[in-house]
Amino acid sequence: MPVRTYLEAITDALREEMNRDERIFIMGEDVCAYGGSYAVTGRLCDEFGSERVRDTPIAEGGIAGVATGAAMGGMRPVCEIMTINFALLAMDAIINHAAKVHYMFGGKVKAPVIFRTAGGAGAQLGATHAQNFEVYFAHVPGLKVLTPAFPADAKGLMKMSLRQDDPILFIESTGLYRTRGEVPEGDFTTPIGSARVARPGKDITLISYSRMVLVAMQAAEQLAKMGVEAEVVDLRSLRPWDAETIIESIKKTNRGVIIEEDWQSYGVGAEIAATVMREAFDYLDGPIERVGLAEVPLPYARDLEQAAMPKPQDVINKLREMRVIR
Amino acid sequence: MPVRTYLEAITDALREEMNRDERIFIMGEDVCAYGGSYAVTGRLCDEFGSERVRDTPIAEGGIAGVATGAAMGGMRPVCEIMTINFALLAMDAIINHAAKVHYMFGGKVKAPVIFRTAGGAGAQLGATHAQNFEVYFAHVPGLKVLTPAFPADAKGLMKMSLRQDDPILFIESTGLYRTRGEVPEGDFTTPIGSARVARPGKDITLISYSRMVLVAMQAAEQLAKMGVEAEVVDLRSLRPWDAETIIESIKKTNRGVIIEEDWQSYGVGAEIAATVMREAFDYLDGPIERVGLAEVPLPYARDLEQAAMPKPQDVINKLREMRVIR
Amino acid sequence: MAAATEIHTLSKAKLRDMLRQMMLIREFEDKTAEWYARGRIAGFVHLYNGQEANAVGIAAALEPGDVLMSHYRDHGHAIAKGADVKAAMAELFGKSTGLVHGKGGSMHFFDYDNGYWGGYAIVAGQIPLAVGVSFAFQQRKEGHVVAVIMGDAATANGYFHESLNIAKLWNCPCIFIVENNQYGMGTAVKTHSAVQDISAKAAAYDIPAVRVDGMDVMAVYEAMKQAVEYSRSGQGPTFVETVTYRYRGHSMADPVRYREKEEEEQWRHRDPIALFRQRLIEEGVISERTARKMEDDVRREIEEAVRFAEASAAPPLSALYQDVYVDQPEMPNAAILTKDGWTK
Amino acid sequence: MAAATEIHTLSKAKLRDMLRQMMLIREFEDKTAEWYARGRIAGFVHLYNGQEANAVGIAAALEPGDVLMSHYRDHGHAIAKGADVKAAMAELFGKSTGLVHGKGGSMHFFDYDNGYWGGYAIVAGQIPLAVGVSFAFQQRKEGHVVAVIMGDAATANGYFHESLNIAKLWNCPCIFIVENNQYGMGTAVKTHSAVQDISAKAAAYDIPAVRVDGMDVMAVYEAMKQAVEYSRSGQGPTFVETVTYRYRGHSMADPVRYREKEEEEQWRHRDPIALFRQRLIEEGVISERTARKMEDDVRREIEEAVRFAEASAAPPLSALYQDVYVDQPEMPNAAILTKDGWTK
Ligand SMILES: Cc1ncc(C[n+]2csc(CCOP(=O)(O)OP(=O)(O)O)c2C)c(N)n1
Ligand SMILES: Cc1ncc(C[n+]2csc(CCOP(=O)(O)OP(=O)(O)O)c2C)c(N)n1
Ligand SMILES: [Mg+2]
Ligand SMILES: [Mg+2]
Repeated sequence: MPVRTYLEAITDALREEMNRDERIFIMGEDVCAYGGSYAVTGRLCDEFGSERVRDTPIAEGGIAGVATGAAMGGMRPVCEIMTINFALLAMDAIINHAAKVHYMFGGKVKAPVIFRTAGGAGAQLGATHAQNFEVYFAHVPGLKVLTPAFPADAKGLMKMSLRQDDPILFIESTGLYRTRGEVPEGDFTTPIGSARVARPGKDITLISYSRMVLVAMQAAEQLAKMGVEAEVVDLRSLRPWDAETIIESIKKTNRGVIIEEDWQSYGVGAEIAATVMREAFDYLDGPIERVGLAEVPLPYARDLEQAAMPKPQDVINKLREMRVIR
Repeated sequence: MPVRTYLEAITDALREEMNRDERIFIMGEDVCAYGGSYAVTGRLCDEFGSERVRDTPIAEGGIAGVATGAAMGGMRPVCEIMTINFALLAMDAIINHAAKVHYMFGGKVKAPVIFRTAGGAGAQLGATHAQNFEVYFAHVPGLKVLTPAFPADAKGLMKMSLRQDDPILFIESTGLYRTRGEVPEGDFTTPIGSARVARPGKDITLISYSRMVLVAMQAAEQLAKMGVEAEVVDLRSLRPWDAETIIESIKKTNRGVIIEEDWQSYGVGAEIAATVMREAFDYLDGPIERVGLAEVPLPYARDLEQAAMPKPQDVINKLREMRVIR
Repeated sequence: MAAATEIHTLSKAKLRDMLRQMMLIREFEDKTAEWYARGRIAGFVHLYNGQEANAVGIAAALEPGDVLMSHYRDHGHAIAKGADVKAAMAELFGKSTGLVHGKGGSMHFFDYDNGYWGGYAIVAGQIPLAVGVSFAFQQRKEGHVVAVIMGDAATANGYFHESLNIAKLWNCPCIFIVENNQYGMGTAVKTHSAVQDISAKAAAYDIPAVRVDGMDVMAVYEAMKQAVEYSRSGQGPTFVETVTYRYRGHSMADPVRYREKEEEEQWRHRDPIALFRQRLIEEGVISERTARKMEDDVRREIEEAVRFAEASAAPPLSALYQDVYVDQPEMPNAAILTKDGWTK
Repeated sequence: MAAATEIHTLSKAKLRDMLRQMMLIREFEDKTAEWYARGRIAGFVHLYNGQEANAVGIAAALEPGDVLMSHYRDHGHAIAKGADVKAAMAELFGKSTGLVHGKGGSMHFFDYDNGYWGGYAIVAGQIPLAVGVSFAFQQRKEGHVVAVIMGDAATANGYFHESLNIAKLWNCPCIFIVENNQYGMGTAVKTHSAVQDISAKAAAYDIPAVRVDGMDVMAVYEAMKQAVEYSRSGQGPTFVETVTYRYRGHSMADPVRYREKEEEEQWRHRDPIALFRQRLIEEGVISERTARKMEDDVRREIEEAVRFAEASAAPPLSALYQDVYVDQPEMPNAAILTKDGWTK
């Protein structure tokens, strides 16, 4: 299979779908002339031109609303919100409008709009530029929320998104763009709402999504050297999300740890932990544990930021605390 | 003790503190000339005038930002966001600014701003006007989030809020404004971050906050008639929140149910359940259960809306399912 | 303010129909108030009395295929654009025969086929949506325009600024209409806007703007007609401010403590329906008798609508979980998450 | 655009200091680029080269006690307002001696005592904050004003609209300054704004506005001086647009594929430092020798700042949990929630 970066996989998916469906267009801040702030759309600008890859003013609320309206009017907008930090300015457009129109208007209209955005910490960007707000969207009926960790899933989920009719938050990670992975050739899609066992194991289940899956994988490798076979489950979708795959894993391993790049309190892991503990209560040898970000606005200084972030070593430490390893 | 409505209790707290501290002022949409959309501030407008109870344009983002700036400049703004549905337009101002400035600027400035707002469903207001987003704010380090259920706590927490220096989300409930309760006379405050046992019991712990505490209390009354003594814990604060009081209760009852007016997925109850199950794992006879809102945008039609909302009967049904009662 | 215009640019039938529509809207609102008081209509209800000339003048200037979008004060807008008053009343009663099957209520009328694409309850939220729809029409080369109505107070919101700028940059066929009824809830224009002439705001986006008498249906119509032509011809967005007044409180819950009775009286002297009725009679378009008959017909039509609404069935409980998604997700964990959830 | 002004309204010492500040900022930026390339400075870094006349002209018109706020392109703003270059450089190096103890980095300079109240990295987010601070000053009758700087592209944001409207309604002593450097990232003014004259936007709020040459420090100073006087006198907010250019990419990551080299060259011919240096020499304020000495001094000062930054200690890990709250909540569950949490 060809190897592509996560970034290229998304560009490829967009290109293929834009060629297939002329209603699809891209809009967002600096997607075209600048080349895309993370360079996902620059090549598409060159290929499709500035009408189909449209630069917008810096107006996240307005552009999210315009994109939603364009979807209602029969187009298939892919609206880039440069990073998820700025999505706070588009919450109303997404949650009070995109997520609502289909239901609130009795099914008479639909809004097939994709909001592409990226989260992630670790580049010393400080308190307002390194956040992860996917949990806000995962909370909302009417939205679907996708968080691929690997190039193949990024491509497959993007293509799937452009072939269905609901508003979607497609949440990338700035820390993943340059990572590589095999991507199947030809036309394929990845189903929405299904998790994937990224690494099989039997001793402990590590549950994660987006970039933290790679952290879980690294932890699993280290654990293997200690004789512990960790199973890594990649959620891929947060809404809907696939509890069954996790529960199946827990039935085997009897212990689980969630790894998330976001603050733990009221984060994604809370829902996963609460649901899995409920459903697999009798299979668990101990509670589902969580490894997350320090509960602080992220600082600039490198050592401080690094100390705040979840790392493979934190997973190992957690397993020690759980006495899975000594 | 004198009996006051929830609404009066808040008005009283604001009045007393405004008399105490001239830096305190109120700003928000229709707080003055109109009288306050839920009439909390109208009397204060008459008493203190339109300079200290200031009508603003309909610009939630802007006013939340202006309030934050006024706090940085030495005032003590109480900024009313008419309902929490509109707070989606102020997320950036609150989360990227109010919650950040103290930390991000190395402690050199503070932003003691109170955002008063109200959540709540049940009045047939439809999908965009009956939501509960407190979980969004509870997720954020740097914010404190208060959700009183009773007049006394509403007053005590508001007074406390105006005597500390951090940004606060003070989240009221439209369904509570007309409820009555005893309020201590004289000057008193309620501590931030402490739950309260609203009704003692020994057989099951019902955990809730804001209006759902009343639903829990009603369920507890019905349960008492069935011979089940439910202990009701009122969280009062969501950030920080008081796990200990709940855990103490669980140690006694060995089972717990969370009742929330919000969508269950990725909601407040998920964090409570995940943490309590972790900390009280060995004391639990079964998982912490949750009763929440149907996972749909709320519909207008009365029967549909009522069907979507958590009611005492849903708590009873949940306990049946749990075999706490038959 | 542009001067009132000749009526003879329009056919008698059309003029008569415009008057009838204004009467129909007024009657609809009065009956809505009545049934709200009786507890059969609930939620937030914002009546349109006094502003009828706007909806009717605006809709009259639009063609089939054109779309109108607006806010929560939407009864008049939907009816003027052709929505069936029976379905509209049934929506208020929360019935399955309602415009949106009882899901939306007063603030969320919607009629796809007649081109009324929604009442939105978040102030100013409809503005970027409308720009988006108009952009879609432009891209799809359909020749349709979008008219979007907002209140005076909505123009202070960031959405207004962001949307008008984008509409101009992208040359969208979008007509922005401000029904300036002097207040946003209890907040007077002077308290919410740094400029008192709302149409002056359009200059910041280089959008041609006009301010007209919103109590004169012909003035609204003429302004709209020009705006629609301009926008349809590919020259970009336009802006129309109508100066008008709402007779009733902001919503049914409004104690109206912020304005004087005299002010209300003054405006009622320029009642848009009475003015237009008189004018049509004076100019010989209709007789006094026809006018009375129209009033009777309208009354009957709304009575009928109420009967229809009352007689209709409430939506089945199963509707609660319908239309959350177009493509209902396959939920591997459906059984788990959703004891009371999505898949019910 | 207002014409360039006489320099003799200012003392020689002040003129000399203004030139020195511009040189200092330029040198600071060049060294920042160097140390960024060496990997000792990280995060998003937005340099100010080419725009120095703005910060210096603006700050020169402010009095002690007045506050300046701006965005992420903030090095020049903070330095002009008096921030210590040692502490500024230490901030970039992420050291505990930094302006904000290494918590903020390049985008978040802050100097309370000198009245530089922050670089904010959310485009336009600083605008309502500044209005709020100016409102507080008005209420507290302190006689201070707030100047807030934004980019051209920030004026398309809803915050801009909402904030200017409120500032005018509340008569706030706030000076809105747009450094129009022709682009927001790679988006040219013509792509992000429906009007090409940004100062025209102020009319929508009835705020007096002026557009000046942002490469001429005296022009900026004079415009600011008038604006500050007006706002301080209680007449309300003012608006100043400066027409300028950034020589470098938007940030260190910018490939600059959106503009031509010739355009850059043209602007560099009107370099604000070279122009002012020459003018001061021509008008006899300084000699060529003094100018060279100033350049040398500035170089040494920044070298010193780098040495200071390098030698300073990184913040202790305990700083991670400091200053999340002013009043650290008493957490009954502290032990639970915060294995790696708040109370550490
Ligand atoms: C974002 C938002 N903020 C506040 C409200 C509450 N609200 C509903 S209507 C209204 C006044 C709007 O006034 P205007 O735009 O003039 O329209 P009118 O009601 O006068 O037709 C307000 C404040 C809301 N619905 N949405
Ligand atoms: C709300 C928000 N959206 C997007 C960004 C990313 N971004 C940072 S600076 C910038 C361009 C701003 O341009 P302008 O306002 O002209 O200021 P300049 O950088 O030219 O000084 C963008 C899009 C951001 N920081 N915040
Ligand atoms: Mg109005
Ligand atoms: Mg710029």
